[in-house]
Formats: sequence, C-alpha cells, structure tokens
Amino acid sequence: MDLHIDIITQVLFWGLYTGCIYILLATGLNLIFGVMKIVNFAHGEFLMLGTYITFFLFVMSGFNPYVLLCASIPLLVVIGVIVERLCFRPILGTGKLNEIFVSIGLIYIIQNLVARIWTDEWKTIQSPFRDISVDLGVIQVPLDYLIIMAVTAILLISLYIFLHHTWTGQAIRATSQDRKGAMLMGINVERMDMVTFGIGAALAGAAGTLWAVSGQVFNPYMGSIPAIKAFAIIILGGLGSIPGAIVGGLAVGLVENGTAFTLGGAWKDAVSFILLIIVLIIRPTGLFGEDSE
Amino acid sequence: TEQPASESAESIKIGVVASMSGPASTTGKDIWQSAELAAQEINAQGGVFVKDLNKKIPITLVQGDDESTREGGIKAVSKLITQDNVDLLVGGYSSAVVSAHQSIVADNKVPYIISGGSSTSVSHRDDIDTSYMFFHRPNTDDSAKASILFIDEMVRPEIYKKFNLPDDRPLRLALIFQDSPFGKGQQGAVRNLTQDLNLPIEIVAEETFKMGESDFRTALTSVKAKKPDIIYAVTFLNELIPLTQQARRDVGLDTLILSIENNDDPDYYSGVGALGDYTLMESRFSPYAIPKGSTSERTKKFLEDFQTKYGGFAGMMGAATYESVYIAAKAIENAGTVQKDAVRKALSEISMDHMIEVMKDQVIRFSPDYQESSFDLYVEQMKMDPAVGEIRPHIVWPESIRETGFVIPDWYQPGSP
Amino acid sequence: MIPQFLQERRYQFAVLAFIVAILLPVIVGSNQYYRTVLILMLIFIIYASAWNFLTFSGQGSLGHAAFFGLGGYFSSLIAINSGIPLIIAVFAGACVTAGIGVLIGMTCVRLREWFLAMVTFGFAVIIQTLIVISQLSPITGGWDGFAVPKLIPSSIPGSPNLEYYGILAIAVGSILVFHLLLKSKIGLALAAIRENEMEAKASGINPVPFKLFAFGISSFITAIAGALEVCHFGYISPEIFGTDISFWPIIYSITGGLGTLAGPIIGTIVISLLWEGLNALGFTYERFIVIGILLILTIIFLPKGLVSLPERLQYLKRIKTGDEK
Amino acid sequence: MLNIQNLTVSYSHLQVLWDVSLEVKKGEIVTLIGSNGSGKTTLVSSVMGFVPASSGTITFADTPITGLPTYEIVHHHLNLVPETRKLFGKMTVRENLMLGSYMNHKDFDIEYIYSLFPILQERQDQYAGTLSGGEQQMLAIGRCLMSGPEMIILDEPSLGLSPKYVHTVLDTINALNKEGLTILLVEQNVKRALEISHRAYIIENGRIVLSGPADKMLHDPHVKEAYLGM
Amino acid sequence: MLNVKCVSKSFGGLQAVRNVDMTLREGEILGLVGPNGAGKTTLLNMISGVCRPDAGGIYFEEENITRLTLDAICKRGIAKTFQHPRSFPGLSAKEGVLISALYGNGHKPGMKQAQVEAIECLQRVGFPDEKLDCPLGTLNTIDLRKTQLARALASKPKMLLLDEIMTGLTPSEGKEAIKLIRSLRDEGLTILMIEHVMKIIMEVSDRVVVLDQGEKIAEGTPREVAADERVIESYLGEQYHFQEH
Ligand SMILES: Nc1ncnc2c1ncn2[C@@H]1O[C@H](COP(=O)(O)OP(=O)(O)OP(=O)(O)O)[C@@H](O)[C@H]1O
Ligand SMILES: Nc1ncnc2c1ncn2[C@@H]1O[C@H](COP(=O)(O)OP(=O)(O)OP(=O)(O)O)[C@@H](O)[C@H]1O
Ligand SMILES: [Mg+2]
Ligand SMILES: [Mg+2]
Repeated sequence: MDLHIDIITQVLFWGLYTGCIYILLATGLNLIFGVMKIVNFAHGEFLMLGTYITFFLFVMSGFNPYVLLCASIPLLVVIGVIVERLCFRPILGTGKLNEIFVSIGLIYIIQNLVARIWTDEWKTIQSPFRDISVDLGVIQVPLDYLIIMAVTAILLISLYIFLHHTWTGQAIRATSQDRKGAMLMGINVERMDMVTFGIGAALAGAAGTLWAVSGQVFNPYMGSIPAIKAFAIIILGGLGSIPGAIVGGLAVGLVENGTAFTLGGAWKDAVSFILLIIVLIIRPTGLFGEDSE
Repeated sequence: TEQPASESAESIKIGVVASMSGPASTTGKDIWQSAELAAQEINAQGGVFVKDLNKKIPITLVQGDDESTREGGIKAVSKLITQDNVDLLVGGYSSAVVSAHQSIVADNKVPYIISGGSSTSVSHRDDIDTSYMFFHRPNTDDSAKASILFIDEMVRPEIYKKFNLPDDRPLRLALIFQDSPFGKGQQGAVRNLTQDLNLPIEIVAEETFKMGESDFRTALTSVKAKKPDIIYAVTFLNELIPLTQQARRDVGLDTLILSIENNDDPDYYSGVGALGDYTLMESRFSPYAIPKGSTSERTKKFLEDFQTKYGGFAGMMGAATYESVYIAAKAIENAGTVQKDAVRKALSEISMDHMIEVMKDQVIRFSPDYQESSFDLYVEQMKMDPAVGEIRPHIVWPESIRETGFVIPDWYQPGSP
Repeated sequence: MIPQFLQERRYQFAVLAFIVAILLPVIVGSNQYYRTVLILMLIFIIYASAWNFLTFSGQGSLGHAAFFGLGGYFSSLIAINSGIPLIIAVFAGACVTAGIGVLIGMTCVRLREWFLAMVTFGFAVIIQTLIVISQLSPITGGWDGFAVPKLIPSSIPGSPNLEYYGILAIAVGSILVFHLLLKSKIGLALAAIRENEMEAKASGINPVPFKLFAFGISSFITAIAGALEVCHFGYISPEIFGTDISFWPIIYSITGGLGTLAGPIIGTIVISLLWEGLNALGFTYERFIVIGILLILTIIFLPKGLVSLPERLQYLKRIKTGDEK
Repeated sequence: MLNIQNLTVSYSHLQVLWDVSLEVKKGEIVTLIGSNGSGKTTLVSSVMGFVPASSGTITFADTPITGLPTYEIVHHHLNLVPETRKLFGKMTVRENLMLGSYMNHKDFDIEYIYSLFPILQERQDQYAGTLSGGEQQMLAIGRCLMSGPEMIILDEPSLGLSPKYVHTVLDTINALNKEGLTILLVEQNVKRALEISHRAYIIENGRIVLSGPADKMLHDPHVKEAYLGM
Repeated sequence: MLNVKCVSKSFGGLQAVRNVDMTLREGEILGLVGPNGAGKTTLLNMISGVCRPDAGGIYFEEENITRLTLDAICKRGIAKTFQHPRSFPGLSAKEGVLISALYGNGHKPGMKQAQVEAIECLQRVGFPDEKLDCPLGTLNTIDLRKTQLARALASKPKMLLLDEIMTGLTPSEGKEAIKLIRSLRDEGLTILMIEHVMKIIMEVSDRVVVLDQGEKIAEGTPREVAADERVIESYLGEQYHFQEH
C-alpha cells in the first residue's frame, strides 16, 4: 500500500479532532483533581448530559447547536455543583480511593436516570453547517471540525485567562497548590471546590455539545469510555497538570487514530492503555507529574 | 410484569427472554412488545387448541430480563424454567448471552425458539443437546450470502457496464465490521463465500471497530486509501448512522455502502439524513419496504397494530419474535399437548405458511441438521423521498420481488485500479 | 465440649452461615433459579473476597475481570486440550493466571492509588483485545468463544447438588485460606505495608515480594472463580472481561465492608438478593439507580460497610441515650 | 484581643489539648513555649479553625470565632503564618503576595512588604517553591501581612532558619509589633523569643503549666532547665 | 563499624548534605547535632536506606550498603526510628513491634516466641502495659516514640539510629531514657542519635558530630565540640556556654 500525504494528513486531522474532546474532558478532570485531590470517574456522565441537553434544546428550539454551548455550559455547572455537594464533599479527605467508588455509584445513577427519563435509544443531531467543507490544501475537511477545534482552543485560552488573571482563578490555583494556605488567604476553599467542579463539568458539557454537533451518536452509556480515556490521559500526563492533560489528550488522540489506521480499530482502546503503561513504567508519576513525597 | 401463576393447564406459559435492561434494552423492548402483540392476537381468538384438554387455552407470557449480560441471562432463563414453569421459551438476542444459558435449557429440555444468536457458533454447537433449540433467524452465513450474491449479481455488472471496466478485473470490496461475534461472523462468512463460490470479488480492506464506536473517520480514511468499489458495513444501527455520514461527508468516500439487516429501522431513515441517499441494505423485515406477495397484508397489519399499541415501529427482532410466538402456538396445537418432548417433536416437523417475513418456499420450517429456519433475504436501496424529507427503502434485489431498479448515483466513483 | 474458638461471636456466625449454606439446597429443592442465584452468589463471594484480599496489601484494582476471564480461558483451554480432569484444570489455569497476575503486579508495585487503579483497568482492556485478535482466535475462539465442559457433567445423578457443594467447598476453602493467611505473619506483613510502607521497610519487610504475593494469591483465587463461572455457563466468550465484571466485586466489597473477611460475603449476599428482589418487582433501570445510591450512602455514612452496621447502630444508640442523661 | 477559654481539642480519639486558656491583649507579643508535640501547633490550628475544638470558646476582638471556617476568621483580621509556611510553590512571589490581599482585592501594601523584606522584591518573579528557607519564611510573613491583619500568629517562624535569618525574622517581628501589630509567637528559640515578648505561656503535654511576664520566665528555674537547657 | 564516606544529597536545588565523612566505632554512642534543617535526618536516612546519597559511600561492617534499601539494611542489623513517627495507624502497639520481631534482623522466631519478644521490648522501653492493644493511631507522641524504640529493639539490631526520640520528654522521663540508652550500649549496641537537647547529648555521647547547612563543621568529644567557635556561632549561639556539672 502506498501512503499518500493526504491520507496521513487526514488521519492526523482526525487524531487532532479526537484529541480535542479528550482534552476538554481531561482538563476538567485534572482541574478538579488539582483542587480537590479526587478523580471523578463519572466525568463521562457530564459529557453524556451535555449531549442530551444539546439534543433536547436543539429539538425544542431549533437553534444553531453551537449556540447551545451557552446553555449546556451553565446547566452543567449547576449539575456539577449539585453532584459535588451531595456526593463528593462528604468524602473529601477520607482517602482510600473512596471517590472512585462513589463515582461508580454515580455512573450507575446518572446513566440509568437518563435512560429512565429519555430511554436508552441512540440519538443524533445534524449540524447546520454539515454541507460546508473547507479546502485546507492537502485535505478537504468539513467546517464543523474546524469550528470544534477553534471552540476547544477558545475554551482553553479562556480557562487560562480565567485561572491567571482573575481573582477567582488565582484562588483556584492557590487552592490546588495548598489548601490550607488558601484558607489562610481568606479563600473559601469549599466554594472553590464547587466552582472548580462546576467548571470541570462545564468543560465536559461543552465537549458533549461538540460531540453531538459533529454528528456522533450518543446514548446514556456513551460517556464511560471517553471518561476512562480521560482518566488514563491525566494519569499519563500527570495528575493535576493542565499542560499534561493537553499533551496527553493530543497524544492519545493521535496514537489512537494512528493505531486504528495501522493495526485496526479493535486496538483503539487497548493502545491508549499500552501507552499509559509504558509511560508509567518509565515515569511512575506521569509525563508532567511531580514526584510526590 | 410477571403475571400471576395460573394453573398450568389453564394457560400456555411462554417465557420471553429479552434484554429489558442494559445496552441491548432497545431491542429487548421490541422483542417483548412484539411477543405481547402476538399473544394478544392469539388469545383474542380464544387461545390455542390443545387436543389433550379438548379446548382452547390462552397464552400467558412471562418476561425474563437477561440484563444484556451472561449472568443475567442464566438467572432469567432458570427462573423462567423452574420458577415460572414455562412450557416454552422464545426470544434471546446477543450470541454471548444466549451461549451462556443454552446449557441450562438443554439440561431442562425446554423447547426454545431463538430469534437472536445469529452466530453459527451458537446454533451449530455439538457439546450440548441442542435438540430443543430452534433458530428462527438467518445465521451469519445466510445474510452474508445474500449480500455477496447481490454484489456479484447486480452491483458488479451495473458498475462494470457504466464505467467500462474490464471483465477480468475483480470487484473491490471493502469490509468494515464490528469487533464482536456478530461482525467477525460476517467477516468470516464473506471471506469463505467468495472463495467457495469462486466469485470475482477481491476483499481490499478489512477494518474493525469497537462495539458502540461512533468515530469511524480513521477506519474510513484507511478504507478510502484502498479505493474500493463498494463497502460492506457490518454494524449496529447506532454505528451505521455515523459511519454513513462520516464516510460520505467527512472522508468523502464517493462509493456505495451496503449494510446489514438489523439496521433496517426507522431511526436509520430519520437519523442518517440525506447522506443515506443510495445506500444499500440487506434485509428481511423493513418498516417501509414491504415485499409484494403473500406476506404483505399481514406485515402491514402487524406494523399498524404495533404502531397503535406501542406508538412506534416494530423492528426485525420483534418481527421474528412475533412469528416465534405463532410458531410456538402452532407447534402446541400440532402436538395436541404442552408436553415438552411432544412440542419439540412438533417443532422439528413444523411446516407452516410464512407470516410477516418472507421465508424460503414460503413456509416456516426448521432444517433437520441445526434446526434453523430459512429466510428469503432481499436488498433495498435508499432513495430520498421529497414528500417526507427522508430516505425510503426500495427493494432492488432479488429479481422476484424487486420494486425498482438498482441505481448508481451520479457522484459514484469506482475504485481503482 | 465446645472448641475454644467457637466461643467467639464471629466464629459462631461463620459456623452458622456455613451450616445454612449446607442446608440451602435441601430447602431450595429442585428450583433451578434459586440454585443458579446461589451458585453465582458463591462464585462472586469467592471473587469479591479475592479482590478484597488485594486491598489488604494496600493495592486496589479496577480491572480484576482480567484475572476472572483469564482463569476461565486458561482452565477451560487446559481441560479441553489436555484432557486432564476439569477440577485439576481449574487449579492449573488458576496457577497460570496467578503467574500473569504476578507479572502485572510487577508493573504495579511502584505505582500507587490512581495510577495503580488505571493500570489494572488498562490490563483488563488489553487482555480482552489480545484474546480476540485474529492471531489467537484459533485457540481462544475469538469473539465467538467456545463451549466449556460442565464442572459436574449433567449425566451424573445429583449433579446440581454436587456442583453446588463443590463450589461451596471451594468458597469455604478460599475464605479459610484468606483467614489463615491474614492471621499468619504474612498477613501481618501485608497489614504493615498497607498501613505505612516506610515503617514496614524499617521493620525489615521488603514490600515487593509481599505485594506480588498478594497479587498472585488474589489473581489465583479470582481465576478459580472465573473458571467456575464459565464451567457453570458451559460457555466462555470475551464478554467475561467486561467492565461490569471488574466493578461488581468492588461494589460487593465496599457495601459489605472493605478490608474485612466478612465484608465481601455479606455485601455479595445483600446486593445479590436486593438485585433479584428488585428484578422480581419488575424494576430495570431503577435497579442500578438503587445500587448506585446504596453504594454512595454506604461510603458516606457507613465507611466500614454493612458489617459495621450493628456497631454503628449501637454507637448511635449510645449517643442518643447519652444525650438524654 | 484574642481570648481562649478552656479549650479542649482531640484528633479522633487522641486528646491533645486539655482546658487551655490563653489571652493576648492588644499590642502585645505573647510567646507560647513548649517542647515537640506538646500541642502548640494544635492550639493555633484550633484558633484558626483548622481543627475543631471539642469544648471551650475562642473570641477575637470580642467576636466569638469558635467553629467558624478559616476564611471567615481571616476576614476578622486575625491571621496565621503556619509552621509549614503553606506557600503556593508554583506561583511567583508576587502572585503569592497578591493572593495575600485576596480578601480586600487590591494590592495596596505590596510596596510596604518589599520595604520590609527587600529581598522579596529582587525575587518577585521567581516561583515561591524555589526560594531558600529563610526567604520562604519572609514571604510567608509578607503574604500574611498583605491581608491587613490586626493580629498575627506565627508558628515557629525560626524553624529551619540559619541563625542569621533567625535574627532578621525575629527583629522584623519585633518591629511590626512596635508598629501596633498584636502577635502570638510560637517559638522553640526560647531565649530570643522571650527577650522580645511581653508575656509567655508554657505548654506541656497539652496543658498550660506556667504563664507570666517574659522577663520573669527567663529566670524561672523550670524554664531554665527544660527549655533553656541550663 | 560504620563508615560514611563523603556523602552528598540534594533535593531539587537544595543541598541538604554536602561531603560528610563520619565513622562509628563499635559500642560507642555518637551524638549528631546541628540547627534545624542542617541535614541530620537526611544523613540518617541515607545510612538507613530511606534515600540514596547522590555521591559518596556508606559501609557497614566492611560491606558497602550505599545502594541497599531500608529493609535490606534492617536485615543487616541497623534499626532506626523516625523523627515524625506515623507508624501503622490501624495496628495495635503490640502488633507493630511484633512485625519487627518477626521480620527484623536475620533470626526467624515463631509467632509465639516473637510475641513474647515484642512485649519484652515494649516493657523495656517503659511502654504502659494497658495500652498494648491500643491502635497506634491513637497513641500520643511520647508513647509512639516508645513503640518506635521498641520496634527498633525488636529487630535485634547491632546498631541503632535514633532521630530525636527524647524530644518532649519531661526531665525525669529523660533521665530514664538516658539510663536505657546507656544500658543498651552496655549490651554492645552501637548508637547514633540525633538530639537537640544539649544536656542529653553532653551526658550520653562518647563523641559528637555537628552539622550545619549540610556540612560537618565539628567533631570530637562533647567538651571539645562545645568549645568550638563555629559550633557556638551557628548552633549554640554566642550566649551559650557549656556548663560543668
Ligand atoms: N492530624 C493529627 N492527627 C492525629 N494526631 C495529631 C495530628 N496532628 C498532631 N497530632 C498529635 O498531637 C500532638 C500535638 O501535636 P502538635 O503538632 O500540636 O505539637 P507541637 O507542639 O506543635 O509540636 P512541634 O514543636 O513539633 O511543632 C502530637 O502528639 C501529635 O502527634
Ligand atoms: N524529601 C525532601 N524533599 C525536599 N527537601 C527535603 C526533603 N527532606 C529534607 N529536605 C530538606 O533538606 C534539608 C535538611 O533536612 P533534614 O530533615 O535532614 O534536617 P534536620 O537536620 O533533620 O532538621 P531538624 O532538626 O529540623 O529535624 C531541609 O532544608 C529540608 O527542607
Ligand atoms: Mg508545631
Ligand atoms: Mg530531623
């Protein structure tokens, strides 16, 4: 088989696109980990809720689904805050991976609640720009993917600005670096937990909207695999490190699509974990992780 | 939804093995509702005449939720058999789930009309006594054969004619299939059949994807690189919609996509949108394309009744289960008793008119070797229907029941070289 | 004369539970449903206990289905291809699995908490992928899987009872093994490593072999449970590596009580019964919702699981009466 | 200004403080002395709301602050320089100081801090985690001052400092007090601490065993033997 | 018996220990002193195998133990206590010491025998009998330190590394402890101890080594060291003068 540059570019492009969804999930997950030192295994459920919210608002209002980011993001903030208060705050600091066990419970609850309310049939929506393609020279890509990448970039940049140039953002960073120190600054750390969890959920919700807009199907169980991958990504990139989440997300997105291209799609899930294990054998704390203790 | 246990003599108890929860629950509901519909129709006629009792007795259905898991399946089936004392079982979907509870059925010798488990590894088992199991579905070989024959008999000549391709050029077929018993089964069958039948078909790509996948872009890009004449996609419905869209729109594959019977669902027609125009589908039961002939009236009625009762379309699994309940009733009537060995015997000898799916020779009967029924499968092509704004299927193959001719769309590009 | 150890409350319970377990088939009679539920319960008691044993060494796994499934595959492949008696094949398969468990453990000894959790999860996915790849499918049957002989062939009279008692014996045996191990100096070393690895080292314990040992034993017993399950089903397919199979022992152990021998047993029994009860009431999705809520409530309000419920109630009662004073 | 009455504190089952009463008047430096593990850090943690009190009351400027969350206590203008400093290691010196004024949302006093500790200005764009121990201690104090407190508690500010820094830090503390800041000082460097403070308390095994004016303490035989090693 | 040759250790940019040489002779008590953060604990950690030196070597009974891990070194007969004991929070005091009796230096007693040894060790360090079954997590620092010492003794070591085990003791308890340490030395144990309280160091040590900012600044008998200019300047302070008893 002769490999053409356009084919390779296209595979890379899909890797980039997959990476975008992963990055949004993993960044949120890592943000939450940084501040609360917990990993929310049920993060994929926020992604799923994001797709459903987009779907229903789209069906009801007929708005451009990209506009619905304005709805899915705030709604997910609210849901995130509720989940944080009810499920994670009570176990904060009890250690022993309790949050993973709580998350398993949450996964069951959210998935089946959604299935109960909206059935578990697969759903899909169409982007209004679905017929527009852009010529990038080597390859031709639908406009939607470019928008998705742009939205991801905008969200990440906004997040960066928020974290570095606002008081609340500074407070969140402070809380993630030293919780007690932050308390002594007069920072209400529990509120920061809430805000962070909300932002994390919102990023997942935004990923959900983008997921739906790109024409991917979804059902109540769709979140589990992306969430596991996102978990693998933050472990790979280093717990608590946002650059780690971005690099890890891109790496997994590219490696996954590269593998699907060469070895076949059956290896798609396994290869992210092989990558993870290799990285951990070399660096037990992940690419950007700090040596703890 | 378990009905109160009545005297066994006063009703025929049929256990319905269906995934009422878990990932396969959409199909599970279809199975259960269609079975319910059949039982109601039969009971409205007074039930099934049983010679032993010399009267008609009604059918009671008992639901067994296999939870879409092997553990759930074995619990559900053993419950149906020993707790609910069913006379007969129908249903069953995922091959993995069915294979895990087959042995308990074998041990207890309860007749089981299985409408799922399309893998031959389920129906051709020899380690257990499968004499009580009857398979009312085409197996993977059957559906693969229909697809391959269609490609060879219809697609090939049309394309070659239109594009003036040399006759000695083998047709370039790309396979893209689910990494599961279902997908692998089809892959194997397609490979074997092209070889056995010595067809001029070359399999140029074999791409797999994980069950539940929604991102096929890379797999399709890889397919595109192999330049096929046609793609055979072995998917579930939730996979076919994004696959078709991504193939046509994202990857720009200007080729035909042939998919497989379990995708023949109204959700496909509404979900795939205009990008599904001209796609092909091997099928045996469709919500919109009703083959002309002796089944068409009943099919229409079934679809209408189902729609009135449950608001929605019955699917392929539902149709087969609906028929299974009728087959069960007929077998009991023939046996004149609900005794299990007699019913088994009656089932193995059954020969009844086909009902809502077109059967080979227009009769439902089970083959003597593996007790599988034979379907007449057909292929539909999707055309945009401006009136509804959605694509609609039209039967294009086989010759005997075709509605319209097979069309090669303008944008179609044959593969090379 | 009553033996010394029987004077302790928990041993009395254990013996009582054992007697009930022996009598159950008599009570249940020929009802195959109850029997199936009981057998699956026993298998999952073995499995959950094995998962729980790993936590005694301070390691947690999110991918124990890897061992459960490998146990099933190795045992049945050995039985089918070598012709040795099934029950021996089960143990042989478990030994091979334990070997793989130790290998996996070797990549894990340096890792902690989330890292370990994710790597174990990853191994389950990788192993499933390997099982179904076409190169191995002539042996493993690929996605189709293959038929497995029954533990006790149905031709033998009384086979259902024999199967039940066989599995019961293995369950009791493995719990006894865990009990004895935990009481021995090995158990003490595992506890030390779990509580404080540095201090354990300062006491002369090299944590690595102990951690690997825990991985080995845990995967050994898990493999036996997996083999028993596929023998009971009479069929094996790669679905055995599913995430749900990895999660159930966790749910059972946590609800019952993490880090206690009785925890996984009680958790498995309570959750299974609850599950079947909800099933009988016709609930589908709600079952998962109930289990999820129960899990979260247990972690928040009863961190030591259901086994600590009597203690906890007494404590609450004491507080209440204390207030009244 | 700060008034602690009969404070009792336990960590789950382990009781650490028994009936501790302590008072700091406005404008004073009060030193709390005790050996390792005697409960000094526990006492100040409890005042700051990190560790809940089992019984007893704490009032600050006539407001009861028992059981309030830390950030509210800080909003009452009582602040702590903790034993472990609790700096934000991956933020610059400047960002650390800015966060100090999180409550007032303005960086009014940053020049004042730089005038107190000129070295911090030199290091203002360096990550706090890369500072030397002494610089970190100064940053911790500076950050604490940024919140505009009326009283600060310093938990072992000389811990881990070379003698040179010990002097600087203790001199600064003395100077701050002269400017009107009320200070509760926890120190193991007993001699120096007693020299700059007005009064002192001695805590042993969770109980206050001795209290009085600092100069008297310096000559107390028990203090001499146990804490001055004489 | 123990030779520390030119070891260095840094954490990130911080040089915690710099080119330190030190020798311990059999049967002696060596005191290690220095201001906070001088690198005393770090040095002890390198000897006991908690962390590895970046450079230099450590030899115990002629064997190079530089690269050995904590447990391997324990098995060779060096036992240590931790400055900030956390121990096994969930295990009882008895169990904590029992573990060391079972797995410590070489000999392999049976469970029963080890239990007897563990209780002996605990009694020897004056651990209150009634707390034998208390979870270690509920003990106070002083009792924890005692279990640390008992744990160290239970491993039947040839050499003890003690990191501030006497801080927080009242003067009378301190006297008991000094007696205990002396008796241990008389039994042939070699002891390296870190202590801040000068009085104790002066009383029990045969020799003293002083560290400051990672460097050894003085070595000698307690008297010599106390009179050393640099020691007075950086550790004892100008005001401090060693007093004769
Ligand atoms: N989080 C905790 N959980 C349990 N016990 C604790 C905790 N923190 C401290 N302790 C215990 O409480 C007691 C008092 O500790 P505290 O830190 O208050 O002492 P301190 O006087 O500040 O000592 P130092 O001079 O070492 O700072 C000690 O016995 C210590 O072991
Ligand atoms: N794991 C570590 N990571 C980074 N720095 C460390 C680490 N351990 C010790 N240090 C630093 O090394 C230096 C020496 O510390 P060490 O604990 O050896 O001092 P010490 O002499 O024992 O002091 P103390 O009398 O307070 O116990 C200190 O500056 C400390 O902050
Ligand atoms: Mg302190
Ligand atoms: Mg130290």
